[in-house]
Amino acid sequence: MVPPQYYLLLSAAVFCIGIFGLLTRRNALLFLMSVELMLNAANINLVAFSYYWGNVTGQTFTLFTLALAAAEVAVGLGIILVLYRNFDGVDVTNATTMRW
Amino acid sequence: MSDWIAIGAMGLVGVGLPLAMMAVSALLRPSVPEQGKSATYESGEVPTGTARVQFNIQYYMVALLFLVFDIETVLIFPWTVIYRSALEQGASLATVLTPMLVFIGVLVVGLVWAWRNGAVKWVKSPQASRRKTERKDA
Amino acid sequence: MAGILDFAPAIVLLPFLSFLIALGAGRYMPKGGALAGIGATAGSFVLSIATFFAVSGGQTYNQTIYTWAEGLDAINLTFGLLIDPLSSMMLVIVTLVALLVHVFSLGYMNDEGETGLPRYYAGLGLFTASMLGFVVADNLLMAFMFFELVGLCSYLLIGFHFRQDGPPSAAKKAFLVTRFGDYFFLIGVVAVFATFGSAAFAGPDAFPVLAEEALNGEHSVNTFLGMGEQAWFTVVGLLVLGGVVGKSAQFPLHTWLPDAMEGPTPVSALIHAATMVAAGVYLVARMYGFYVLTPTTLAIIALIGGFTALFAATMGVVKKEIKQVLAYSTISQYGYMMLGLGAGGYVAATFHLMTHAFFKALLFLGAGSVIIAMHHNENMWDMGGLKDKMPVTYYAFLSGSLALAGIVPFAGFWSKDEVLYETLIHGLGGSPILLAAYAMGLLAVFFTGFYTFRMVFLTFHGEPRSGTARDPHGVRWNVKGPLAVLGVLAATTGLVNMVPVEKLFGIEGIDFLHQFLDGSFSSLNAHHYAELIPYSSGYIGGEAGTVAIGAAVSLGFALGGAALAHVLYNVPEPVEHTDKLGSIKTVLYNNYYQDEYQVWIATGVVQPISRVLDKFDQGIVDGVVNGISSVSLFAGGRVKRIQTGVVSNYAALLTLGLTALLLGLGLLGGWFA
Amino acid sequence: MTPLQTLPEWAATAPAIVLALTGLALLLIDTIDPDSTNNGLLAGTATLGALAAGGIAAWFLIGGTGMESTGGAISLYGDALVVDGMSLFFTLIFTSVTAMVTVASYDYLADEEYQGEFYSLVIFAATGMTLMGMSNSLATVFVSLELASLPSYALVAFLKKDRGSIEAGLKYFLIGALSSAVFAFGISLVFAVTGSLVLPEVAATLAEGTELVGVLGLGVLMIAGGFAFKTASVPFHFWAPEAYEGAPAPVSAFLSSASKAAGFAVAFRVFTVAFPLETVTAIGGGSVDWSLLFALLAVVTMTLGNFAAATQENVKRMLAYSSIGHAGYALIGLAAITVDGGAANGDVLGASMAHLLVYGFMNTGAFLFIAMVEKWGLGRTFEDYNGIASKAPIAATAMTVFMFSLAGLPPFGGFVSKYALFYSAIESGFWWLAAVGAVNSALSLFYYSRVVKAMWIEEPSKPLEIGSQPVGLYVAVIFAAVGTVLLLPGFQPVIETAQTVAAALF
Repeated sequence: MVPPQYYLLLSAAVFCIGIFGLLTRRNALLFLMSVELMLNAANINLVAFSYYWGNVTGQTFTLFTLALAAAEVAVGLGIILVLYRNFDGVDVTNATTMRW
Repeated sequence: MSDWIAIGAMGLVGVGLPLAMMAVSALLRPSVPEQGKSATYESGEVPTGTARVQFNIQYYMVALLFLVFDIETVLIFPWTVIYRSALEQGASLATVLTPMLVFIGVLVVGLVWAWRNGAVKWVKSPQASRRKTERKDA
Repeated sequence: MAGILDFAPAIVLLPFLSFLIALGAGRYMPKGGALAGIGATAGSFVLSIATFFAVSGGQTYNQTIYTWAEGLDAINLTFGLLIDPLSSMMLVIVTLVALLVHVFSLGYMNDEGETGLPRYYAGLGLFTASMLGFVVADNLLMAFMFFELVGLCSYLLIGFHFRQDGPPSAAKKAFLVTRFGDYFFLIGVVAVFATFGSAAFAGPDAFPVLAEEALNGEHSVNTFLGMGEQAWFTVVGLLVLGGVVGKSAQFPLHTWLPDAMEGPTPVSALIHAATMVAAGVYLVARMYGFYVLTPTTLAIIALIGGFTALFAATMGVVKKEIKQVLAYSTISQYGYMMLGLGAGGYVAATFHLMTHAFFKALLFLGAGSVIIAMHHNENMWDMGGLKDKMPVTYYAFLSGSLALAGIVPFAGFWSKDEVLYETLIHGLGGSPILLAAYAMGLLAVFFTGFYTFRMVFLTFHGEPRSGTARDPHGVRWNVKGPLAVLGVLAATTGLVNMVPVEKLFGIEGIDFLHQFLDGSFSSLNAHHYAELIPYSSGYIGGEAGTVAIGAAVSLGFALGGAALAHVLYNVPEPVEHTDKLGSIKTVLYNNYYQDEYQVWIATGVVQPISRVLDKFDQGIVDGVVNGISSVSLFAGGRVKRIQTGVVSNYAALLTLGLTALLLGLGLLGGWFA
Repeated sequence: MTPLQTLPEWAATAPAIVLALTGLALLLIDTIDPDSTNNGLLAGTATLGALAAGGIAAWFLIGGTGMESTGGAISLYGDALVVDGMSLFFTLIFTSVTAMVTVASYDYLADEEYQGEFYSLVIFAATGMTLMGMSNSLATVFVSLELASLPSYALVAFLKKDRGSIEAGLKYFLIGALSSAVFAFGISLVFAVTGSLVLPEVAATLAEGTELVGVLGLGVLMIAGGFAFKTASVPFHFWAPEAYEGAPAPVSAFLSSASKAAGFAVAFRVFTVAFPLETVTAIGGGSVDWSLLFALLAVVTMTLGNFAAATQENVKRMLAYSSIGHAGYALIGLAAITVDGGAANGDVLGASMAHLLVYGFMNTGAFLFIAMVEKWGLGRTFEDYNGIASKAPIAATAMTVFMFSLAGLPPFGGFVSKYALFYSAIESGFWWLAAVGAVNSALSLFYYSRVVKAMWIEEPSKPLEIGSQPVGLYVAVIFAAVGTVLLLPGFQPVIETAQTVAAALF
């Protein structure tokens, strides 16, 4: 059996990749994808430790996070769409009319 | 080991079924070749030119709807897993069924709303209708 | 149990309601809101009467209505009602006078075609409500707040004719001078809270009771400045007394009162008889249980009272305007009340407060009637001979004058005599200060008799000395009615407390007021105060003898003054005799240069100090404040730069912040072990 | 109150159910006739639903549902939800804010499309907030938090043709997505350590100790981050100024009052129930001192919010920063909890809850006043507010009440609630927190009074033209003002209720 620490390391790595992605990409879609990576890092943990602890709580919760991630993407895509229309592109650093 | 046999069988069926269907249709269909038919199907879009065209916005809407409803079905999964055993352990049918009915009911309300608001109504884009008239004229 | 006392809050709220009505809807109503005011005060009056009888029947009421600031440890700031004999008596006086003043105003203001009536009646309503709130206050802080409201209303009403020159400056003066006293009062309130943790007048943690226990060593309280309890209580008492001296126009803060005559005459009546000026004396009576513990304070009160009584009376002698005479008489009469309180005559002072309320209201309303008749000319030298033209006013005014001068059997005689009698016996008991105060009070009786009858003779007797006096303006029922009511009261209220008669003839049980004030809360009744009085009594020829001598002497002085006035002024063509006074005349005309020296103090002493303080304020305090504000704004300008508007930067900063927190808390919490 | 006890247990969630049904009903109304919008019907339905839910919550609260007197908290669905005094108290906050916002939106949205969607989104978000208050499991916490967030993203970006609204929506969404990912990861870490998501079970497992203090600590920190996003606290506050400034003003009101309160509701419960301070500060050789964390965040948040607000030129953005500042005040409720605090813990938490209630009224009112000014088309800067009082004295008076109440001046509700908060912080020994709060309050008076000065004292630079008198907005603003004022005399029962229900958590 794979020791649980390894799962933690894996998920942490995935999480960090996600953070790296959203810090370096200016494209809104890539931003969203990075967030998905981070959420999936959480899912890895949940599923792995669900197995470790011998209950299905984590697995069930994973389904919820998946569903919510999808819903989030749905809303996000809608916002990105209007962003594209109003700011002629999906570069998140374009929208800076409000600051300070 | 028997698990692996099951998985292998499923893989075989998965590959075999489409192959079989394609084979059957190739054998049965009449062959009348023409230019339009040989073109690559691209969801009604013009398949030629650069890939960076602006797609019709309505694909987006359908995709969003699909995404949401597709994922919601995932939530039905845990329910199906426990459905039988719950009944066997003496839970009444209403107790087991009601939550899912409520869940589906909420989804239906959303779907009906989306439908009525034209989210799934395919409006011809100007480009598409232009093409159609062009074709008619030709 | 819903007794009549549960309706007591309505007594205060009704005039407040009339204030709101007059303010909001007065201009749409006939008579400019007067009817609402009359209705409200009449309602309050009826309730007060009911309350009075309920209290006579032994009921009392002491309840917290609303706690507006929950205390940290034990101090709660509350509004509450305390109905005991003293406050119920005062309620009746205030509501009655307020009602009559409202009615009289119909004649004085409405019939004379004044403008701004809604403002006037709103002011009267709020004034009445504030005073009633003050009267029923169950703690010192609430009393202070209503005390201030009373001051504010007097400012508004004295300055009613704000387009003329005099009234606004008189209003300002009244406000500032009384405020000056109130500063001390405010410090006193804080001191009471700091000392006792409570400012209730009655109930389990009443501060007079706590003070008494502290002096008996049963209880410890906080004292400050390293003083003993006795000394500290004296300081606290004197601080509160500051407010009293200001409001009740006692020397040296009396200067605002004569100027306040610039206000409409009914307002003067209200201020002098029942509300503002009475508030000061009432406050002393209210917390008498505290004052009575400190002999020094009592002596100071007595001395201030006696001196003010004499001092103001002498100034009243030379005035030309009828309202000015009355103004100085008010100061003088309140001096008597203070004298009574200082001399341990709690009942006597309260008695005088009551009788004075009636006869002074009467005199002012009478003066108002005369002023209407004279087309708003107030100079007595232009009057004369009005006796036959306006008999109702004359007889009512005469009744009031007899009471003021203290001629038996009018109200003033009984009460003033009792004040002097209490002073005398306690003075004879071994207190030279009280004897001095008694002498001054006695001398003032003579002057009172003189200036009162000088006023009466100049106004009503002799030949008319001007065209308007020959053909005065008539007055209507709404002027005569209140005069008649008050005239009867001025003649008869003295009968409720005929102590001399009791003492001389041994008729028990006719000192009704004594009995009345002896009811209710054991810590608030006259009996309790009498036990605590730090004086002993001495007599000349036994108790009855002293009573007889005292009464005879004071009556004699009063009659003497009256007789002198008769000789000098009750002639067909009176002339000014003031020249005979020589240089004293100038001093008196200038009111002993009181205003001048106060102005000098203000400009010569206070202003330089203020200037230094202002420098300090502008330079150092403001400098620090401005410095802080510009540093804040600068910092704010920097801080907001974090918000770059670029969402990627936000994500980066967010991650950085989270990492920093992780490192910080992790190192502290040993997460990385 | 016997009738309450005769209801089935699931009826305790009635406020949430009513809100959810209202949302569905709004969708159905829109479904029946998608082409025409009957603004009055939609706004009326939404308001009625919110009021009904609030009424039920109030009825339960008075009846003692889920409190000591009737047998303690009602937990439902395998402990996933719990109905107790605190959840009902917060429901009351959410529903009253929602009602005010929907009434005001009647006018604000009069010329907009997609009104049915707007109201149903608002109501669904309110449902999510109500569920947040009831959540007793990290799973339900996450789901309900997202249920509240997702509609909010859409609402902020509601004005599809307005660049400000879109930009606001984008930033809110991106930071929100990031935060919810962080939050989910935090939950997964806590699950890794304890093997449970139900809050009391988490606490029970932690009480037995664990080796993985670091993992737990990181998890707790990340969960705190998720709440910090919802409450607009540092360092997850970056979305707030832009989102509040760009969003339609009623939505700003909704987010800055109700959404913030919801974040606090769930944070209060999660941290006190799942991670009791006495357990997590002494666990397997390490300590997860979240009280210190929140103290730090409270100080930084209130300081940053107030300092940045002081230099704003745009009234709406100033209010946005002030909203961050108020999040800092409310954080004191968590920061001042101590291991051996006893009753003081309940007091300070309750004071924070009471402050959130008062804040719900005054802040909603302030944003709705801005909605009214936007409706009049007067502009957004302080100069644009010059002389408004001469044209609209009633509204300006209400705004004055809000400003002074937000600044914490007597005699308004904001004064007592702030006072109670600082006082209970001192009682818990955190006098320095109270001192920082007091200094910040003093600074806040500067920028709040600027609004008042502009409205009443300054002369307008150009002639003011005020077109319509929007009835709905007026009703909402005046209601909020009356609420703000009445909460001063009515504060006693509020604070008592809040402190009682808060004490039940410990």
